Amino acid sequence: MTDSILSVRNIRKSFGALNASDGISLDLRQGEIHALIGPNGAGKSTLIKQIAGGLRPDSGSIEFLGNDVTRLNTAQRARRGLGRTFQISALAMEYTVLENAVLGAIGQSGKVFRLFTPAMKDKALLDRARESLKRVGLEAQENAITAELSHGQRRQLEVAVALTLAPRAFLMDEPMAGMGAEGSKALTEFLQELKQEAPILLVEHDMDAVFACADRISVLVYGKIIATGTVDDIRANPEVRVAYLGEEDAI
Amino acid sequence: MNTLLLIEQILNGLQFGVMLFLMAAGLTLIFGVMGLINLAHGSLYMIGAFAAAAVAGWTGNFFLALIASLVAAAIVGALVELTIIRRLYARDHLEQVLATFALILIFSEATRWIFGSFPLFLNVPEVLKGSITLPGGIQYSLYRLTIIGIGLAVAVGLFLLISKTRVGMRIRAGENDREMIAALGVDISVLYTMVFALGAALAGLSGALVGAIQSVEVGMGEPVLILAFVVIVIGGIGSIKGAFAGAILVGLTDTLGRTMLPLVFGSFMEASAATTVGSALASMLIYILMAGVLLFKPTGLFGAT
Amino acid sequence: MISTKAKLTLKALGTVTAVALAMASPTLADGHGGKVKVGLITTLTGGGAGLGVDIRDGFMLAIGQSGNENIEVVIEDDQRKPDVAVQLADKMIQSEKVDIMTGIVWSNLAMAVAPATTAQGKFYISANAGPAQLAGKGCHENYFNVAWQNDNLHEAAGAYATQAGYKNSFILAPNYPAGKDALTGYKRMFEGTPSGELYTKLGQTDYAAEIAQIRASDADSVYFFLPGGMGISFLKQYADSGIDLPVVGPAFSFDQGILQAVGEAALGVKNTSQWNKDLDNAANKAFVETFQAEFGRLPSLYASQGFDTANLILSAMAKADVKDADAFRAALKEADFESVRGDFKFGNNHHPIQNIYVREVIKEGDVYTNKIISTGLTAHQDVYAAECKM
Amino acid sequence: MLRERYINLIVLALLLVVPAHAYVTGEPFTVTLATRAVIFALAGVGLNLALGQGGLVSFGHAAYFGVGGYVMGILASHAQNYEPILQVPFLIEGTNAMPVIWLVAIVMSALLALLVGALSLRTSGVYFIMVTLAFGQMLYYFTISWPAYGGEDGLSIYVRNQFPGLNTLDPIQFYGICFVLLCAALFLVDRINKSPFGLALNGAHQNEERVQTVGINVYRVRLVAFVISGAITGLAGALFADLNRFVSPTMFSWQISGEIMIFIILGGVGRLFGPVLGAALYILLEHFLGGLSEYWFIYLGAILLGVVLFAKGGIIGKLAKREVSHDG
Repeated sequence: MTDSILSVRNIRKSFGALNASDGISLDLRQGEIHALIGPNGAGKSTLIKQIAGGLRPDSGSIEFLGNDVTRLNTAQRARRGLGRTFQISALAMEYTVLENAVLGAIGQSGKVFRLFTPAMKDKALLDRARESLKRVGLEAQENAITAELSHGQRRQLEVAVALTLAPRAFLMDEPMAGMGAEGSKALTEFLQELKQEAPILLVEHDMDAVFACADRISVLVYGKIIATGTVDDIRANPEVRVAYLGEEDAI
Repeated sequence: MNTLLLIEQILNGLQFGVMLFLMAAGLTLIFGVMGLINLAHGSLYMIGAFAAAAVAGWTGNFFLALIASLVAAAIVGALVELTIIRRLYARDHLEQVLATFALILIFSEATRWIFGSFPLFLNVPEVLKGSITLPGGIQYSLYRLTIIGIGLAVAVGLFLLISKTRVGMRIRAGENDREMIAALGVDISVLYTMVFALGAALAGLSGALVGAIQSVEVGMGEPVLILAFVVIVIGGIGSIKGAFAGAILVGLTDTLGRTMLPLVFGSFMEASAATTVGSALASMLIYILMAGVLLFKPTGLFGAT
Repeated sequence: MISTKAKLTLKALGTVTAVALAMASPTLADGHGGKVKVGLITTLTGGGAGLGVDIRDGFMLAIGQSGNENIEVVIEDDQRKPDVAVQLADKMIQSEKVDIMTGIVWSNLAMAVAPATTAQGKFYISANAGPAQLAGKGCHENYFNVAWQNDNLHEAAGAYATQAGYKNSFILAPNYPAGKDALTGYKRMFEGTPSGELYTKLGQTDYAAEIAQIRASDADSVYFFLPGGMGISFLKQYADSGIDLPVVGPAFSFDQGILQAVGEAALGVKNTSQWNKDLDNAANKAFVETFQAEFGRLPSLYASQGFDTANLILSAMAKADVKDADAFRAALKEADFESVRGDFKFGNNHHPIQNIYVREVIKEGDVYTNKIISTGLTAHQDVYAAECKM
Repeated sequence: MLRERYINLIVLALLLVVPAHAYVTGEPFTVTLATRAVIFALAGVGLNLALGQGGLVSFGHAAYFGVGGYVMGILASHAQNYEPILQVPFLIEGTNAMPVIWLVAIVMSALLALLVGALSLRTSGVYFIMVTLAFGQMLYYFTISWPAYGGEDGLSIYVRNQFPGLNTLDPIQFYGICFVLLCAALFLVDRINKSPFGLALNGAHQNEERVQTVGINVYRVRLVAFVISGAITGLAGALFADLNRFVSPTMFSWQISGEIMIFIILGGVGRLFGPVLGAALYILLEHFLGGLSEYWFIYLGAILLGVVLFAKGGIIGKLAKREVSHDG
């Protein structure tokens, strides 16, 4: 698997009797959008946390760009190029849009221990932040307070902050959640463009969006991946239909 | 140190721990349910002791005094909750610390204003005076044994209240999800007032019990308050079980520490230096214990992670 | 004219000045009509306020009785915090321009204030604390102590224990300098060998562990120095423990203000003091009577010290102008006033040479109080006086 | 934001004019009071970096205040008695030169903050509050029972330490020193707040996960902030000891930690000048309420309660109206 950017190998994580991750393996290849789907309680967020570095697996390993990163923390993985967006917007709400983007640029630049130079006058940081904002189309809102942004704009800002890090892979947790049909469509197009730059591991609830944009899909049920394949493979997979789509239909 | 003395010291540690538990239980309950850090908990302890001393002086009856301490502390607690504390639930810890710090100033000086600057008298009742002989020939104070008994009874009572009753169920629900319990139709503000008054009553009771063998004076609550915080932090904030374990641990560590450490140092040092070093270390011991526990379990022994 | 910046004393003053002049005292007529401004810093809020209130009331009683209009007293509350005391002392000296400072209860606060005061050429007349440093090498010509050197009462207790035939006392005190001085003072005069020596945590309120050690020891008596609430706690718990070894202590834990809170646990305990309300002299009788009439409570040791301090200052005012520091100092040194303790004089280090009595706690009607049973030390001077080059 | 700037300028101007006026009109005690306020303000500026910017509610900053004080006390008492502090393995002499004392105070309190911070920052929320309190209490009991430097009696220094070219015993000159140091600290903290570091520190206060995921080690950022914060408060402690010419264990008491927090809350959490205004106000209250009644703590308590309940964001928050980004 030479073109695999991120691979998860047989990781296990249990909380008491609950096996939240029960031997999960999965990989993210160059240039793809790989979607992870599964019913509520399937263990998606536990898996994402382990990939991002917020939670350490009981066993198994995670490789990123050919290196074992299992023992690294969130910040270390981020510095190696793992960009992340959150299910519920994780932004500094009292900061302006630009300040949030600059925060990303600071992380990328390694200038965090500069104590005496004003961050908002550092041209390199500002350029990098503005470039990312421009790419997601938020350049006009750079002086807005983040808490005052619309839901969709916050999603865009999340992506922009991740972009400042020039990531080698993206980990996106339900980026479509709460966005209107228009917004979802625009974002889908944007992701298609973005994946050329770095592959995206996408956790998403919105089935239409997933089927519209994913190159491959993995289905997680009760801590296990029950199937991985192209959109058509997954649609046709009987196990998935019973375990997941069946449920969806019933609802 | 012989075995009998050691056992007696362990009993002393238990008694100290049980007393701390009465304070810590209310503190941890209030934190667990309402998310409030209440520095004024020590003032409620003081109010209990003063109420008991006043009633005992007036009626001469210690048991009436105990009831008075419960009632007075509960009433003051409920009043403070209704007028001030409930405005603090939504605030951050910093503001809670400050506001309740202000309450300490008010309560302390108001108490001094009412009762004067001199300590009050409160004594052990006749029936509980003196000591009894335990199996093995240990002489132990009957009153201290009674405190151990009352403390354990309160611990069991609290445990049953929380695990078995409807009110307890609501308290547990309140800890987990405030909105949910509100949605269930439980009047959350009444529940909060009740929990706060319960915590206050326990602090008041503990003040009265301890007041009989200590000094009933303004400012008596703060040293105990700090110890009670140490207890709940060691045990895990919000956990009654943790408060109990923490209280016993702190009680034993402190009591045994201050008797054993000078002896330990004395075995390899000159006597007066050993006393100095041993006593100095003993006075720091529970804080060292707390820092140690938090290093290995950052949310305390029984805290949620 | 007695005026205070702190309005808090006005109520007390109003009544004090109404008291008849019960005693002969120096007055304006004596001719040395220089005005004197006294700064009285003491503890009026918080846990230790009782002591400060007594010093203040005793002091102001004497001033009121004197009717002397040339003395002005400024009263401030130190909250028992050394840094506050230092600030107030600065204020008294810099902006009130007082001539004399007094009133501090606690040794650690006195150590913070007294040397700085005397260094600035003002008088400091201690109405309570008497740390060893200020009695020995650190003595100063402008520092006077009307109460005692800190070790005195402990020494007397040691002497009493020896007289009473105790051979091996168990001794304990808090782990801080005054505690160590106390036990050192006791051992200095105690001819037996302590069977155990314990330092407890300052502010400790539970003494079960210590009492257990006392029980397990072979001691024939117990000596303790645990000021304030600590002493109350210890005595109650000790009484409850059923141990019947005799207890000896300094007056602090058996004084009028505190005794009612200890109750019967203190009955029969021997304690040492340089004063008691039953001391047979005219000044004392008048003091006890007027204090009780004025404040509705029996005077304490601290009140007597405050009272003596004020009278000492008044006596010096009658002889010299405070602006003439040498003359005023000499007048203070003479201690020409009617002390409620009877005979009173200063040693070379400006600390008292006085009798220290042994008292026993008794019950008079409903009130616990003390009676003198013997004299522990006669015309006693502290040991540090020798180190003082004055 | 403009209005906050005006408030800051007014506070600064008052801190210059009031003592100068008092000095000219011969009221040295007002100068002393102002010095006390400025020193407390400095301690508050230190804590505010951790508490206001970083959201690290330290209930144990008295530890650094006390260490600064004891550095002054120990160095000066050895200089006063001509006894070296250490002879083996190498000679360390006491000193009464303020700049040296300040430097040592800063270094020692920074080292202590490094140790305490490294351990305490593993916890968060109430646990952090309480574990910092515990470290403060440890030092408090240690200094009380440690006989070498006076125990509870503390240490008296009879002459104020010296600063080259100035007469430090003159209240106004000593005030000047403290005022300049306060301004320097304010400038420093302002720079830090605006730096990439400050942005990350405050960002982590708002959303820790966000800062982690841009590759910044939040623990390390907080630790550095905590150390700087402790060092500034330590410097204030050294000045405070010099103001009183006295140190004692009460500098370590939890009430001091509480008071430093009060300054910040009174003035405005996270506001650059919050602790300055808060400390000045507190000293004024103490001064005037103290003369009002024997029970003046009741009034003080009521005022504090009022500020917490009704003036969210402190006095500056009330006056400047618009919420700045840092208070939460």
